[in-house]
Amino acid sequence: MGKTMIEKIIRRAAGREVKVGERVWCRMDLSTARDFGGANCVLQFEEVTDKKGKVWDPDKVAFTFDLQAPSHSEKVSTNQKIIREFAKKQGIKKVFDVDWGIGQHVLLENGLVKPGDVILGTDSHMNLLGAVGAFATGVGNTDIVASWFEGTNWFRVPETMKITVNGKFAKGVCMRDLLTHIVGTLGADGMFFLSTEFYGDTIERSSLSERITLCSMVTEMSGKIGLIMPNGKVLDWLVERAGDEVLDRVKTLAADKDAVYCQELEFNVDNLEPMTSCPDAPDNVKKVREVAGEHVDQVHIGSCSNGRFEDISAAFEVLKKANSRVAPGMRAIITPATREVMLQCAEAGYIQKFLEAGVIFTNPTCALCTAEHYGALPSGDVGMSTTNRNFIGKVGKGSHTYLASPMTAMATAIRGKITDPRDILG
Amino acid sequence: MKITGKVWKYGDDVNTDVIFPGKYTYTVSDRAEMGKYALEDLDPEFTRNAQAGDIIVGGKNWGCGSSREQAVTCLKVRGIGAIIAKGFARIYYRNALNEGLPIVVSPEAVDALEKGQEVTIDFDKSEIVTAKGTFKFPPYPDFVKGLIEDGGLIPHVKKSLGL
Amino acid sequence: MGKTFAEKVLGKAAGESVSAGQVVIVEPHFCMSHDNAAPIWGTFKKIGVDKVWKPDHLVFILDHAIPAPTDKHAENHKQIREVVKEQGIRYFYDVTSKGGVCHQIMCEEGFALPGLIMVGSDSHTCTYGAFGAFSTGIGRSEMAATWATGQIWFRVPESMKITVKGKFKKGVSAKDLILKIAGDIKADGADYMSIEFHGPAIEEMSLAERMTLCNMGIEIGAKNAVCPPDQKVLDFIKPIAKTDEWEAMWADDDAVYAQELNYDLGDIEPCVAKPHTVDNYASIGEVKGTPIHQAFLGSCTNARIEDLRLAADILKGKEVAVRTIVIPASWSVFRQAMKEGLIDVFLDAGCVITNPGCGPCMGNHEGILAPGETCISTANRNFKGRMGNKESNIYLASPMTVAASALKGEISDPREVL
Amino acid sequence: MENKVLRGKAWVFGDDIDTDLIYHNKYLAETDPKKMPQYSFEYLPGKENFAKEVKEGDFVVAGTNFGCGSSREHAVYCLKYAGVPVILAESFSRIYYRNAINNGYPVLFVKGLSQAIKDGKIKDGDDLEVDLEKGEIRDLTNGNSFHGDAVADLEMDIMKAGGLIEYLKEKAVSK
Repeated sequence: MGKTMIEKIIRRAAGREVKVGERVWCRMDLSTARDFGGANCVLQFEEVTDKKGKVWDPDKVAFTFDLQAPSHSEKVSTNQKIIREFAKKQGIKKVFDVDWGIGQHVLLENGLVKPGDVILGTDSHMNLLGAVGAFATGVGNTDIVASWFEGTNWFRVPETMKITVNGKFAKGVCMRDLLTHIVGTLGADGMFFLSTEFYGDTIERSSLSERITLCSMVTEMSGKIGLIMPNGKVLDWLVERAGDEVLDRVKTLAADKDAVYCQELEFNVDNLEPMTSCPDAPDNVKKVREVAGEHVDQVHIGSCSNGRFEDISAAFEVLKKANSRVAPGMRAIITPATREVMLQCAEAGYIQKFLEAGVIFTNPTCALCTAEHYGALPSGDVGMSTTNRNFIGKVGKGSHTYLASPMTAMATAIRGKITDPRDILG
Repeated sequence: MKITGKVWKYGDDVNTDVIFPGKYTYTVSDRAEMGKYALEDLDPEFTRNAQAGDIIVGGKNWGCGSSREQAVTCLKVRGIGAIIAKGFARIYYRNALNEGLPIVVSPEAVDALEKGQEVTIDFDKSEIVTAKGTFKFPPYPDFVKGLIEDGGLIPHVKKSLGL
Repeated sequence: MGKTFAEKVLGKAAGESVSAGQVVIVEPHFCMSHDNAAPIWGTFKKIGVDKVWKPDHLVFILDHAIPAPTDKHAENHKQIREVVKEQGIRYFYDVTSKGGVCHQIMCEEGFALPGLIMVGSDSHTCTYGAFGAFSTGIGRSEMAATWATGQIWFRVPESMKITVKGKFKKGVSAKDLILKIAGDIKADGADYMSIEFHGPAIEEMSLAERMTLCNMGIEIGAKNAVCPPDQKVLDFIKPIAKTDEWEAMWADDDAVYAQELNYDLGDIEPCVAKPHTVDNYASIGEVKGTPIHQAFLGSCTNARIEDLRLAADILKGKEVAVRTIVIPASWSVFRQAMKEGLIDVFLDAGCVITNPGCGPCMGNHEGILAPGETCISTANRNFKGRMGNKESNIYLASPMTVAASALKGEISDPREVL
Repeated sequence: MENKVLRGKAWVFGDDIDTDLIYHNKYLAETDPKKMPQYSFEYLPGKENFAKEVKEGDFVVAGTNFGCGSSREHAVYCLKYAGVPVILAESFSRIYYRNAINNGYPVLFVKGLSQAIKDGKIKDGDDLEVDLEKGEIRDLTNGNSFHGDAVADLEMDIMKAGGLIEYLKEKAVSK
């Protein structure tokens, strides 16, 4: 009987054949923590090992700082310091301090992620690394600490769902809209504990940032991982960053033709429209048209879901076409995912243009997604953002948030009310 | 008016950041709550144990730094009776009068006082009574007297506007 | 007998000839408030007046924590937006790409003008003296009362005359001069006084340098600090002035001063203010090699394009050894820096460059220190706990010294890398 | 686990209760688990009183997908150290489930609970009796009863050891 991608990944990590439903101990390729959860990991590790413990392999442990970068509270500053000192003591060199950006993206850009890798991190959106065929998952501090002993941890081999997407996005419509549509269709637990593989010509044509968007939102359907086989330009990019081993990995990663799926779904995007997750849940999905005209106080473009250069470029196209500024009274904030993205934006001349139009550009970080950082909302305010969660109160008590694509967000910023980007793009 | 209280004594150039840390300036908006952080970065013992009626004794340039009025409010709501110092920073001086917190300049009294001692300030006679002797301080200018009599700037303004 | 600048400006406003020591009641022109406009509004309402005296005299600029990091900050901002709407406040700088640090905006947007009496609910309001304004910081209650009555009392201050001649040597800038003055006369050296900067070297200085000097007047206790409104100032303000009620005024040659100081820029060397007071002067030689954990280039004191250029010169093509936070003073400074390629220089060097605002200067936002950490900063205060934690240390220095130190991870002499 | 019958009051929640509602991201910088209970459910409308009023022994009762969202282990600690002895839910989200097990913190999977909550068959403040071993849950206030399944397989072994760290230590010793 054939194997799915996740079965093959776990087989490699376990060093033996595995079956769906089985609990399996796996070797970790990378065990990471952020300035959120990271200090908890360090303190717990030091406590249970009486400060004598050594992580199994300092080269396979990494820290990223993106919760508050730079920090604006003493507690986070202290937590960051705890991590820096631990890394020094343990000889962990992969510390991506406050100048780098969002963790998973920084790991990717630095060539630390290969297809087939098993990666842990204190971030529920670690699984966006499935965009390059890696099995990465968010865990709590105890799981991280456990993995630091011998470089292993356990997983239940999940069932796999297969989603095939065909067709071409119309102007003003993008991967984020598909994703929002899928979340609306399947619901908040629509991928409960599952691995999901994405196929079809829409996926094969898609860019890395589109794949990241798609895989990042698997978490919002309670999925374990969303996986896409690297191909074409994405594969070239990965090889450039992570080396030739990527090519060997890809050869052994593809699901078998007769792999068994627990569920198979098909989507066609030809007629898809801009979609939005309405307050206060990601699966409360409507067409942008249905809520067009609703007042919005603040627009935010960024986050691990939609903070890459292509996302910001898409927003820029809307601004350019509108040939306008953000609406009076509107706050519009763009937060690039990483320093590399920020430099790309600078080079392309986008930052200047956005600033001229009244948009604020912040340094790369998780921004309002973690609250306690840029863009908290006061009670009664309505926000629109390209982030991945709009749970009630997440970015401020008594506030509400719509989630949408960078194009819809920019169109809304320009008009001051929810706007279908096609109204501007024509 | 005459007040008597126990002394908390500090040195020169005590700034507003140690009287009321900047990190609380926008997260704490309730006046009563401000008292909880008074002198937090200068003297945690004060923060914990200061009692209503206590008197603060400082060196020169008390309250230098920021214009934050919370550095006065936090002491006022703790019931601090007065501050005696060798000198006050300008904005602090104004803020204290505006809040109706009595402040007195007397380098001699400051030198004569130690932590924990009792001190009496007689505003009518403009003198400070300590174990080491009695010291005169310059009376407030008339304008300032008016402010204090009205209980601070806001009541003073209300009165002058006939509200 | 001649009059000082303060006597002239306050006298004009009071409609009589005044001298130091007298109390006057005057109507101020622009009244600046930042994020604290909301609590001031709370106090204002208690007075029982419905309308502020002149909405066009109020200027609100959000800068202390923007975009809002917490819902408390967000609520605060929201209240201000509501006041702006209700009272018809015309000059409001929200969280948009027009804003920045309040004092920078006041100067670059044409509010800071010669001869105007200006107050701000922030101690560094004295910065506007660089443009010949009489400007000073006041507390929240006082600002509320001013909104209600349009009047404020001042004791006409004694004045201190600081005459400056000579030229800076390489690696030395206005920040070093003002730190030296603070070290000499101490934190209360100019208590209640009006500081006047005179002399050929002041005329030579850029407006940015004059702003650095006046900005730190408060750190030596001054009520205000002021430079002469010379042609440089007039050329700058004429196209942008927000009112035509200004008048270039300056002290008479025979004015009477409480104190006079003289400095030769050639004698100034790179220096720092050691923890935990601004007057804790040390020449760079005394502290060279002190390890640091963070470098901060920002604040209303030293984050203008001129400051960024000086730092970028040192950082170009190199990499910083510690986390280095760069916060331009305003979005227009940011944009200019971008045009000149400085943003790329900072990013390539490994700096974090954040959106303009006050940042970590007063422990509110981007770049708080952990216990035991040391920061070298271009800001204006190194008080214990100022940047977040009371077990941390802050050294104040010039942009060049901060940049040089960032490269080495320890306090360094900029002359050695220039 | 010792076989004991627990009694306490029910705090009842709906479906998809996410980690921001259980423990808001505002308090993520906290590193001491014992300080976390004070923030439990602060951002969940109608349950703001939980942190103040929860008594040791009270139960958290929820529908499907409890703990969806972030990976923060704080969301487990804040209930564990508040003295909630077990969480009863129709289902748990993946990371929350792991975090609970890793801390040796009992959870019961209760079929039909989501609908029962919607139908008012179990309400806030009801007196509950829970037999952890047998998975029997009785609502003493209205007489309704439910059945909950404990974890199985490796998860049970980890739970029995008292958590993942303890489990790994035992494993290391037995090696």
